[in-house]
Amino acid sequence: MELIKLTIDNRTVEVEKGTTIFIAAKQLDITIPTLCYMNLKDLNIEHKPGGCRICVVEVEGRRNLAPACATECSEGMVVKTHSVRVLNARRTVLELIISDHPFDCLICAKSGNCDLQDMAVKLGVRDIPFKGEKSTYKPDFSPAIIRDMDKCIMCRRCETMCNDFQTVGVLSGIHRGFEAVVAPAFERDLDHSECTYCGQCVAVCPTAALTEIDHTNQLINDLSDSSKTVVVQTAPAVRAALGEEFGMEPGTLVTGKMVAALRQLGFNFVFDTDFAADLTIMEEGTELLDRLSRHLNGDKEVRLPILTSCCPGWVSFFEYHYPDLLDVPSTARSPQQMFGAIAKTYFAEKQKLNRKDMIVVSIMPCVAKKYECTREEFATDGNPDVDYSISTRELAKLIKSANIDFKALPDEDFDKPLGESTGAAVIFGTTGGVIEAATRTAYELHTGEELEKVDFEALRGFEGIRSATVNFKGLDVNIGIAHGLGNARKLLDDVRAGKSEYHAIEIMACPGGCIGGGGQPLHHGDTSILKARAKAIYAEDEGKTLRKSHLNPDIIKLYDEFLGKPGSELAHKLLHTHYFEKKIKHISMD
Amino acid sequence: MTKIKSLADLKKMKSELQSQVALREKSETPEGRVLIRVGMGTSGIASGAKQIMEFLIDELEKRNIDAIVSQTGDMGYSYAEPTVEVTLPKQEPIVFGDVDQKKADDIIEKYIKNGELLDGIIPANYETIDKK
Amino acid sequence: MAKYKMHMLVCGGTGCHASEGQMLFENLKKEVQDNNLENDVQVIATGCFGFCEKGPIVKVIPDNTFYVSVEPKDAKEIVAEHALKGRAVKRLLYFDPVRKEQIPDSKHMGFYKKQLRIALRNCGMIDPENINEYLAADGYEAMGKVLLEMTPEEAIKEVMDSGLRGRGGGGFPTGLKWQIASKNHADQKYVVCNADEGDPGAFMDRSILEGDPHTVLEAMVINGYAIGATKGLIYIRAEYPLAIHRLKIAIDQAREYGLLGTDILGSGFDFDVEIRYGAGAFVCGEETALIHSMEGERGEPTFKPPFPAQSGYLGKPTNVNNVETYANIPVIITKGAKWFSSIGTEKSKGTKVFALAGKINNVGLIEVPMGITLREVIFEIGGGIQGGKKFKAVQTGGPSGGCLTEKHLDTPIDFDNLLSVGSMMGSGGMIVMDEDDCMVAVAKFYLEFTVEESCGKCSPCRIGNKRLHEQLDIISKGNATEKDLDNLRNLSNVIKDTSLCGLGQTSPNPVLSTMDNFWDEYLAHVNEKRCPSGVCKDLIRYEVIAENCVGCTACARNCPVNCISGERKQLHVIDQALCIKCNACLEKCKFNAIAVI
Amino acid sequence: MTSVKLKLKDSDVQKLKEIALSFNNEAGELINVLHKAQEHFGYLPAEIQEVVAEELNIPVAKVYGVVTFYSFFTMLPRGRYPISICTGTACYVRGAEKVLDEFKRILKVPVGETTADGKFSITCLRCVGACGLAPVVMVGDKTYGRVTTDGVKEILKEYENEE
Repeated sequence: MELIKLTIDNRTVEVEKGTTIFIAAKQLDITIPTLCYMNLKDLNIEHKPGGCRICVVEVEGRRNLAPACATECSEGMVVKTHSVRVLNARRTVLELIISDHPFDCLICAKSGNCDLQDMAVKLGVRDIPFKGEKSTYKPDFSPAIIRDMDKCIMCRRCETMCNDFQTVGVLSGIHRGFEAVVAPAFERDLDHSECTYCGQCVAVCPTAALTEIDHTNQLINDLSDSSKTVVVQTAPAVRAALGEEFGMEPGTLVTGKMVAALRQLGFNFVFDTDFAADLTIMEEGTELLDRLSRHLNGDKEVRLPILTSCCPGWVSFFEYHYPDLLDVPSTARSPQQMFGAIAKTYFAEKQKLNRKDMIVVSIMPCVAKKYECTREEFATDGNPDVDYSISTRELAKLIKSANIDFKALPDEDFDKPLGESTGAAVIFGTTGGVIEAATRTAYELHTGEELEKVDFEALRGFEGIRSATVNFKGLDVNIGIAHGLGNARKLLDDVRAGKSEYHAIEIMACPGGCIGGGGQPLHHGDTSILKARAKAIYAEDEGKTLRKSHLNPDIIKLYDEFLGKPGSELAHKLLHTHYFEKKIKHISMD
Repeated sequence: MTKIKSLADLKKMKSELQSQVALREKSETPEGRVLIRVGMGTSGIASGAKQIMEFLIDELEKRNIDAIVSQTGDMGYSYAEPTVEVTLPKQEPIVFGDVDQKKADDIIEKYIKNGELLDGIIPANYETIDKK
Repeated sequence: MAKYKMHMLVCGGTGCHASEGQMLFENLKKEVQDNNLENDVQVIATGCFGFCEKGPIVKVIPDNTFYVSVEPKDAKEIVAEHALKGRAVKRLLYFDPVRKEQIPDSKHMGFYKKQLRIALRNCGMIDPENINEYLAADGYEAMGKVLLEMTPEEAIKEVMDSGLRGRGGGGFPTGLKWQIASKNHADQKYVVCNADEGDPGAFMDRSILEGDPHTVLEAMVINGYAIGATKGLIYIRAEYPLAIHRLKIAIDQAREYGLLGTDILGSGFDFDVEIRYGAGAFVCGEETALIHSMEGERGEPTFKPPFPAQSGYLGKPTNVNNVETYANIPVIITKGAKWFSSIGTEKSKGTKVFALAGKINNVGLIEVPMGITLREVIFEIGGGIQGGKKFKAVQTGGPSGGCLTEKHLDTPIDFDNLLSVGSMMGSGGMIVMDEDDCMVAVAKFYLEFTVEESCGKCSPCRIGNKRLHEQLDIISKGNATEKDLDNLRNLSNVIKDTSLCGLGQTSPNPVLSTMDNFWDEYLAHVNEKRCPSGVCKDLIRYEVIAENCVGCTACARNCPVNCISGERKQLHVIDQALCIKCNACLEKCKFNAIAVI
Repeated sequence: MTSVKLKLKDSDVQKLKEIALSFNNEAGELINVLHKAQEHFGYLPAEIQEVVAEELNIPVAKVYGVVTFYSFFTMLPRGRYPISICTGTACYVRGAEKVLDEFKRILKVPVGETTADGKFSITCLRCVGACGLAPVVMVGDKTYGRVTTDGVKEILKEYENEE
């Protein structure tokens, strides 16, 4: 390893050859401002287009300023990150960017959480000397994501996430010069594209060019309507991240406070998606065992591996790109939808409620869940099983606007019966969790023996693609895990080519699984936050007395009282689904 | 077409082809070369100027003399056709009249090679075509 | 083989092609045949002679008779008179507007006198569609010498010693570039010829490809051998159909002769060439953008390093040179680095091709030794300003260059001198302007180009140039203040200082150089709300000069918006509210009765 | 970018497939494929881009990104007599702008668009290299040099009776 010595702002620093000025400065605790650079270390994504030019620094002997994010250090280099020349250039460039940006900060969705706004404050911009044309585009309201390209600053982070990380390829830079912007093909709306609504573009957007559809106003209306019974379910990953919005350390679990806050907000029942996660394991685990045993018995009809189907971004992805493999994923609905279906049948009956008088809301770390709620197959007579979904970020905003002192809230418990869950359900929130939960149950159901060690360390971690073999008492089950759709694509291509050795694969669209979802508090490029959330999730699992889904007493009761057994006719009707080929073929817009 | 397989092949081919463009190359740098113009007006052609021009071109090449032979219109000496104007490097042009093959041969051997003057030089009050 | 006594060279470049050069060529051939002269007279379509102002051109060899503005119907007379009777067709000879006389041959034309043609040596000399003519003109000899008698290191050294610098704009030493690429080891390397000439007003690369395509191929083989690449790509503008056509013919012929392909000349070295098409993006002249474009991507540049020599086309070491640079290579090899470096100035060796255009008498393509002065180029080669007007400025370096003035006329032209006076060599566009050109409008024109051609990747270029253009527009409308000029200068400097690629790093040059050299003109627009050259529409008005108007009605009849009223033989009046300042009245008035105020 | 709707016939799709195949369906050949497609169809509407994307196995957004980046590619059909006015520097200083304005005024269409009858379209291009003839106008493949504002009418007259 070759070391290089250089001077930054009159201080010497030694770095590895190949290190950029930006990183080297970090070693000296000098943060060079930037609007486009993004380094998602754990995901092997370093986005450094060198486009915003905010990070320019002065390098002695160089004719023009150098972008710190893209310039490699060299021996004896003398760098000034805050000289007058740099400050003037940086501020002028920022003024230029703002001169092509709306001035509606007061009512902007990202106000207070906007990189551009922060930068304007930091560099003390008070006046924009350049009055001129501003780019304007037609806003795009899809079921999950709003694109307001007037606010795009061409950092191109979304493009990197959509193309390089997710390989969804919906977003591309289009046109050139002042007209250049990021858009789907033919500037069609996202719902006319192959967008999976994974929301990773939203998660990295520095401004409000990409935001989620906001459902908080609708929620406030419904909560204040006394004729409605409003039921809420909270996804496992939310509790591991919500605290961040209130200044708590990443990785702080706030399950109890979250429940308390939801109650204060006026929900009639505060339930847990974790309950439905346990239910998912029952259905999906049964399906896995069924397919596996048919396969072992030589049934040529059955297709393996079985793929998890909890993640709506992932479901859309294979509906668009792998229509030939529609019979491969599990038919089990996602926990959100299982919850909705049970809430509006089993629970409604118990409460003697008409489903039309019920509002089922989900709190999700996800924006694709917003879209999932709107899928036609998840409704009865036009009444959706889950009325709508709000993101972790929206919930935080709601709590703040209700003037609730979140940090001071006492811990409270979920309501029963749809609030009971096991540790297996909690880990749904992180990559590898669903398959670990399934393994715990499938093992015991298959072998009839109790699992001594429930922690499958081999299935955990942050690698994009992981695999492990679990021995089911003589039967080796090969398990694959992928998070990020680009990684999923690799596994899927193998399945398509008939080369896959796996029996079961878990796929999550977002980095780290749901903890890194598009609806979570923004990580601003710091992937260590995702790891902290994952740690919190496993801690919650460990703290539970029950850690296997089939031991959840309320699940057992649900089958006894209502569904019969996993895979029953009623279970199929309420808890399973089917998939559609979605490939867009030569559509023409009017 | 056959492939050129070696540098020698290439050079051979070049020497064969060179005559095609040699005239153009020479004309680019007339300085230092012998310039010869043959009067090719109607009467010149009638009195055999074309044959004289061909003879000069062939013979100059055979005798390795770096010259540019071009044709020009009537030089105005119809009494002495065919006429040939020779300009040696850095010298004034001289016009020869009644040039036949024998005289053409003399022009090359005596005047061009050795600067010897011959009979039949048209007096110096000529005009070259440029000045006409 | 026929031994021709006379060669008729017809310019077959795009410029002359456009003005019926093709038909002229065919007519000449037919006339020669009809007069049974096919064994005496050879008619050849060559590349560009450079004297585009007066195309189509026919040059008759050996007497170098230079016919200009020849029409297809003139073929008969040329053959009958010149080929048969040896008499030049005087009416077609070039008339020198300065000397006021007809010039009998090219050797006496001021346009050619100070030129030195190295890169253009074969343009206008040989038939570009016939490889034999190229071979006859020493073609592929340099390649043979390199492949069989030199090591790659020796070839690089020769180029390095010659002092040749990239002719595409940057002026990076070519030999050094080759050396860097040669030192990066890889299983595959590439040699790329940049023929995506995008400078409006520069067309030397096109002319070379049209007039002498083999020289580029030959140089690319040499380049490939020197750096260890076996594949060559030519990235050429799709808007150059004739150049593409001739290049394709050249490639086919070279392959047939085995001068491209495997085991070239028995050297054991393999090399072949493919053509890639540009699609109309100026920024693709930047080498990283060009490479992305060849890979089927948007032509957006990326930050260097990594340089293409490290990671270029498909991630492999790639050497990119422009057409004119390549055209110098075979001559450097045959005549030697010493010969080449004896031409030019201390740090800029050899010659440079310029596309001379604008308000100048002899528009065309010229090649001159480095170190020649702007005055020599404009007033001797270019024949001075059109219509006897006064010289005002010369813009070099294309849209990224600067406007130079009277005081720079005696500056010897080379890379460094042009930079030091606030302009640049660029690819060699040279646009001459006269007293009628407004410098604010000129700067605005160039910015309009940059705004249109910016790729949009980096903020200063994407937004900054747009703002520069808007500011200039405000100035040209008389709505700016002196403080705006300060902002304009600061913004220009910041764009230069912070942009990602050469496009943005140079795009403010026209603004800065016009501000430096024509500050008074800016002040006039800003303070007096006046356009001294009478160009900026919002600051001028057309008025009828009462004492000159005879009431001929010509102006009123020609006014497209009918804003001029007046009875016959009465004074006419322009309605300022309706006038669109189209200049039609002024052009039509025979009595000098319309004035721009 | 506005687009004109085009229903692709099976034979059109077949043609596009052939074009893509002739470049081995390689993604890196996108620009070459688009050149060929535009040569054949005259323009590149959304439907064509979608087929190209599918054949080269790349996102259609990327194809659109490339098409809109390069000025040579067009999503609108050009007129039967496409008029291109050179606005290169040499032509500019010799009055190209006035010529352009005259074309716009007479044909009543802005740059980049086609007259209602589909006869003429106006585009600007940068330098055809005929700077000696500046200002230069091209109609189809025919070049007109030293065009004046008066000359504009003359040029259009040539096409008056053509269909």
